[in-house]
Amino acid sequence: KEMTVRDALNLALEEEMKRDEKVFLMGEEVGQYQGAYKVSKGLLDKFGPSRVIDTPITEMGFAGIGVGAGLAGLRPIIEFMTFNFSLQAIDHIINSAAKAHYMSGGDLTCPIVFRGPNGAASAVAAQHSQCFAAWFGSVPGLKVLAPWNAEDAKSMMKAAIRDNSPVVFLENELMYGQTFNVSDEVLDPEYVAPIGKAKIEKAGKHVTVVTFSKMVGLSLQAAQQLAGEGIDVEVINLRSIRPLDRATIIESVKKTSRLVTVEEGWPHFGVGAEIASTVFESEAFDYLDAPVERVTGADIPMPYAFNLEKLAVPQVENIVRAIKRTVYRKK
Amino acid sequence: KEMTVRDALNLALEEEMKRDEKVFLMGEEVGQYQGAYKVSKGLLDKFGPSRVIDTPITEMGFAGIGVGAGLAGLRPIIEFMTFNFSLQAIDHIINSAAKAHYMSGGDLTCPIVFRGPNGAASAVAAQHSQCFAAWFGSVPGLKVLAPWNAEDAKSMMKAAIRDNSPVVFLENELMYGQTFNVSDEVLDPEYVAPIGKAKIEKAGKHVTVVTFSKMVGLSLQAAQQLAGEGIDVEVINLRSIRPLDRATIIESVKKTSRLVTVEEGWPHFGVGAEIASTVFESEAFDYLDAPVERVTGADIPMPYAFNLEKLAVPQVENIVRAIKRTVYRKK
Amino acid sequence: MRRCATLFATATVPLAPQKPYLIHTAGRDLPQIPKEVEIESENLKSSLEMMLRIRRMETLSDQAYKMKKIRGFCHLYIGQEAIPVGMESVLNYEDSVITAYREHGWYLTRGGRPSEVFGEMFGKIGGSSKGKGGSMHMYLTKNRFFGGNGIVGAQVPVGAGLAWANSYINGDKAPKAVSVSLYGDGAANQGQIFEAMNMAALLKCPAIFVIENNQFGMGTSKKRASYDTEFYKRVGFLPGIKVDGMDLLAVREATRMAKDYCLAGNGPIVMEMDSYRYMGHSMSDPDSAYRSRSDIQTVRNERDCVVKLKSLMIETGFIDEEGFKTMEKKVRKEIDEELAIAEAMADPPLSELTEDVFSGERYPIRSCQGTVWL
Amino acid sequence: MRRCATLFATATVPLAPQKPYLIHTAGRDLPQIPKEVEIESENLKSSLEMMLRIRRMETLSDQAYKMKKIRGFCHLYIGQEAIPVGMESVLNYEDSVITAYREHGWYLTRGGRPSEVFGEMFGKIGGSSKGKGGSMHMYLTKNRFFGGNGIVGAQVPVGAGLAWANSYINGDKAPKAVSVSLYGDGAANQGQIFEAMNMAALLKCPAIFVIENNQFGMGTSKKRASYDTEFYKRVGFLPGIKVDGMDLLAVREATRMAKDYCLAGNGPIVMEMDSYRYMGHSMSDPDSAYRSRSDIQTVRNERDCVVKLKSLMIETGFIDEEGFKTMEKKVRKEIDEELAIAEAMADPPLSELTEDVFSGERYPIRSCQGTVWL
Ligand SMILES: Cc1ncc(C[n+]2csc(CCOP(=O)(O)OP(=O)(O)O)c2C)c(N)n1
Ligand SMILES: Cc1ncc(C[n+]2csc(CCOP(=O)(O)OP(=O)(O)O)c2C)c(N)n1
Ligand SMILES: [Mg+2]
Ligand SMILES: [Mg+2]
Repeated sequence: KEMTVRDALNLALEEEMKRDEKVFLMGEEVGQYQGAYKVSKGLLDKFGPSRVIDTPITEMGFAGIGVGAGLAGLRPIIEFMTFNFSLQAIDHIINSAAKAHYMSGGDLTCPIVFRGPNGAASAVAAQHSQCFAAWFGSVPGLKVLAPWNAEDAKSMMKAAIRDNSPVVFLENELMYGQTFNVSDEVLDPEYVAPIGKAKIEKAGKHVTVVTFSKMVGLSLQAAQQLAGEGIDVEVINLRSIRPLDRATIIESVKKTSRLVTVEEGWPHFGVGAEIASTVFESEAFDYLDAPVERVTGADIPMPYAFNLEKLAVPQVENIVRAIKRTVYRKK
Repeated sequence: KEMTVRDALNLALEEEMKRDEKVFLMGEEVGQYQGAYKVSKGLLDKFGPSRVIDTPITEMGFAGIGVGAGLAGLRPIIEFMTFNFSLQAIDHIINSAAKAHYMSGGDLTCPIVFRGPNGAASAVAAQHSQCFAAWFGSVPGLKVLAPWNAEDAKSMMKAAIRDNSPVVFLENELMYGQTFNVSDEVLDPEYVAPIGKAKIEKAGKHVTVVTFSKMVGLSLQAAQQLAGEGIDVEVINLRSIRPLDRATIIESVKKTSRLVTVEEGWPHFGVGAEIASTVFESEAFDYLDAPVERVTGADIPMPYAFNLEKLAVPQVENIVRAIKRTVYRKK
Repeated sequence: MRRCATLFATATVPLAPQKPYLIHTAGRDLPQIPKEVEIESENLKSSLEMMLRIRRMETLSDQAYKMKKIRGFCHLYIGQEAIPVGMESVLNYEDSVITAYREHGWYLTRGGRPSEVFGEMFGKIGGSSKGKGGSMHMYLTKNRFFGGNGIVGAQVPVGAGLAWANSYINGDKAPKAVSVSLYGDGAANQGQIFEAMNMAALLKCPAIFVIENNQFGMGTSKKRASYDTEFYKRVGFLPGIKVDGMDLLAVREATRMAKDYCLAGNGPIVMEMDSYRYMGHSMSDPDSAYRSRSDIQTVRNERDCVVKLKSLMIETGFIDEEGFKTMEKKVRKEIDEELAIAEAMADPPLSELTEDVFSGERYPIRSCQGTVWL
Repeated sequence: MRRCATLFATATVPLAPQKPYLIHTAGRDLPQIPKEVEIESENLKSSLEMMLRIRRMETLSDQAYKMKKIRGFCHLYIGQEAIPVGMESVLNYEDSVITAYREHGWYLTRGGRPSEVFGEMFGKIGGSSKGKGGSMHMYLTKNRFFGGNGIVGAQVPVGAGLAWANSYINGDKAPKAVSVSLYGDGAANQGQIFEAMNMAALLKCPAIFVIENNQFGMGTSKKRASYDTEFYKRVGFLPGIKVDGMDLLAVREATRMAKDYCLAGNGPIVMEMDSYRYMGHSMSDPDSAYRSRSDIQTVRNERDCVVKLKSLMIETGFIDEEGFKTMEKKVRKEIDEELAIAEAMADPPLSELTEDVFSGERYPIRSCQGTVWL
């Protein structure tokens, strides 16, 4: 069935709210306004104002309230209008939620999902375009998921809601409106994606591309383009930033002997750095036939002007070039 | 001259406050209490309450006030009692300070220093032991410094205060009381460390260790221990996490052909990941004779119990073992 | 009732705004707001013209957005023009101003040009931030305008810091200038605003905290976001005044009072501007989920700041219908020209990509091209 | 003056705390606090015993710290015992409690054992958090005690969330239980507390926000940190009551009032406990930079909660000097035994290093040993 990522998320929310009365959604404009990006459309009508809660613009406050509700046994879903605003609430994500189970010797548990669009949207400039995958990915006690297509969105959102740990769920605004086919298996209300497993979106022999979120699509485009030139690219959709599916990556690199990572976020201390290091530390190191290439966002705050913005986030062309460098350079 | 890191920082603050009336210090307990860790001891008496300002416990508020004062042309130094509490203020560090110059096309400038102890102290558990080097290090527009000894502390603090960009200055509580020799050159009130330059604390032939802050000391101990076994370790003190002195690292690895990174923070998306990736992307890749080893904090929230805590932060022994693995394993 | 002075350039009129002032003294002696005020023809004319200028500029921005010349967010100020224009009649460029993303009007009153506003939104090098900031990020620090912030509420502590810089520089003496921090009724619930106010009070900063209460934060009415909607007195320990924010004179005189209060070294004060936003929150806001067309029309008919000032000026003989039409035409022409200037501006050169990361320095910067550095 | 009842197990006494109640109604009908209250011998005895227990435990913690058996931070509660004990006379384990790092006393009143407190601070597996949390991190969720937070102020929104869970579960009906969130006079300036209160008011959560005003946040007196120190009414839109926090009965009856108010579905209420901290902020606090020994001694002499309750009980004949001595001895013995239990506890096994990262699941975990995974 054809479905937008937005509708897939909406359906996942609806199914899980139906399934478990403890699940509720809280955030700015999620109810009466139907969501700033309409992800929660219709849910207020279906579940009423005590389960779809419009908040004031007080991220720190409502993130903390969510954590409290989670500790009390509910299953809150906290929407950040965008993850940029999670910066005001990040202490609760890290210090109140992620560390709680450990520092209480297992007594506190906080099943909570923090979700919303992450990373660069279009033309929203420096303060509204940050990718938080690596930041949250570094924190023990958190699970960090980043869906790409509609199947990911639906099945991973459901997994996140059912999980007993705090989950950061990084959506992408530019993907909301994109349509994908969703299989019957994933449409089944009981289908839930496994957390911590990457997905090989396209198998290939010559080079492994590891990526996540919107960049999966661009990487597939690059792969398609290169197929014409006889380069067979394997594209791995990470899905889970934490836990990271090291095994799938390592196996793939052992097969292809080449690695390109692709992400939208800033380069330093990013997702690509960790993937590359993981491979270097593994037995795949000995299989590598070329230096790893990291394709990342440019190391600048996001500019507004169209021509500059295009240079600040990876384009298909950037991925193609990096792959070519990797493939043609023999070690 | 012998001097503790604490006194070196104190002296740097005093000298710069004398030199420039626009410099002021603001934070919790910095004045009347003489600083939670006594770094600002005596400054209230010397400069009075409008330049050494005790704040309420409102990190977000006073970080924002600091940014405003900086934009207005003053040179604020904002102390976080520890950097853990910067999580409440991090939006101002990133969105109000770091991105300001860029998003205003160069119109806004904010010379401000955010400083305080970072990372693990002793027995303060999960919420008080986080290392923020990689997080801040990922943000364009910030400079991120991490001194190790008294010379670093004095000369880098002065550099930070004189810099025209927002600087995050990561101290280490466990280093405050340690005594080091400080050269006459560095004692000179006009001496200022260059920002963005790493320092080779010990030259060596067999393996490069790249590290920063407290771990420099442990790495030097490891180096000394290994010297007895004929392994000649080069220890690089990064000093600056951003900008990162890639050239010094790459040169060193080309010389030694082996790399171990050492940091206290969590492993994933950490400083070591970036160092390793940098080397892999460089011409030093072809010189590497063994896989890179990353020594990091364990991937858990910090436990309190002494026996567990010791396993959660790198010990000299961990560094020694990693170096040995690197040296003995031929590619 | 009004003592008219048709033939003279000044007049004295009662200060009796449609929405009367409400005052919370917090136990302080506040300067009095006069019952009548002197007005001056040229001065009101230029205020009226500035309000028209802002409105026209925002109207053209709306059109340009629909023509896809402007991208991303774009928050228009139509309806609220009396706030910047009224306040600026009392402020000068020694005083600092900081606001949120709804800042185009302030950029003009602080001395910027409409072409720079358009240019910025078009992403052109001649824009106020060289096209790198867009609609939410306009600044003019030479006239102490600090923007321009996309993070709701964050500008308020920063504004308190601007105020602190004023008292810092003047030491114990009374400060020479104030700092104005504007924020919305939605923003008013951000805890950091409370933090900033407490600190500003302790430090006795000359800070004027201005709530632009336009009744909605995006789609959320003030009642749904704030348990206590009496913003001017909600932070009980600070004096506050509620002002008819659609009445230029009311805004002007309240600002005079607030500025006097601050300059006397009394510390911060709160102003709540009772106002209304005519347009959607941003360009993508359907605007129908939370209010009706007729709600907006009622305010336009009964409270509009341009209509109100125009009527006053006609009553006092400062202007007549024809004079107003001429003024409107002049403003239209001016803004059309400014728009044309902006449209002719060049894109930022690609070298701008890596400029302005640090001030006055360059380090190698990694690009999206794999391992390539710039 | 007191109607004594030496021979009976109950008595009725005037409720006239040394520091009279101050009430901010915020325009609400608050339940009355009675002018006299019935007290009951066994009940007060167990309250007195609990206060002694907390004090003794904290005193031994002080000693243990100095003997380096406890590491890191350690915030003692001596002086403030009437707050948990008085409140718990009214609360039950359906009600939630959350506080900051000064939580040892609450761990006991919520049903935990002193040996678990000691054990935690000694870093032992038998500690309340298996030794993994230390002094600041004790929890007992089975009795709805949520700790135990090292981040000043952060527990307050979390506490509001606990309150929300109470109303969520009971739907529109009156909630069955309250949530108590405690924080200090220093914490009171954190903006997120204001945010939580606004939201709790909008959501009508049964939240009791309790400021433990012990006059200092670390070395900063309340006047230096808060422009407005009348905490009970500072958030004007919430009703509040200022309570003599060193008077068990005063705390108890005020808590009863607050709980009744919340359970009637009225939403949140604020309590300010006027109290005093006898010890340094934490163990490393020299404590002389901001107050004198005699300041402390004066409070000890004039306001001490143990002395006060003991006097009342002697006056009413509930106890005599000898009975008090016996009680003290019993408590000493009990705590000594608990300490011994804790000292005999084992270190956590090394396998605990990687337990409890996720709940009920394990993933490979990277250790400090280079590339090694656990
Ligand atoms: C911290 C933060 N949260 C949420 C947003 C998204 N957002 C942008 S404007 C806005 C509404 C603000 O309303 P108000 O303060 O009343 O100002 P107005 O737009 O009415 O001028 C929201 C929710 C944001 N930019 N920053
Ligand atoms: C966000 C944050 N900032 C600073 C600190 C350091 N700190 C710990 S306790 C404390 C004082 C708190 O005082 P108060 O709220 O009055 O509680 P009390 O200690 O008196 O019980 C400070 C500043 C912290 N733990 N968290
Ligand atoms: Mg508004
Ligand atoms: Mg206190």
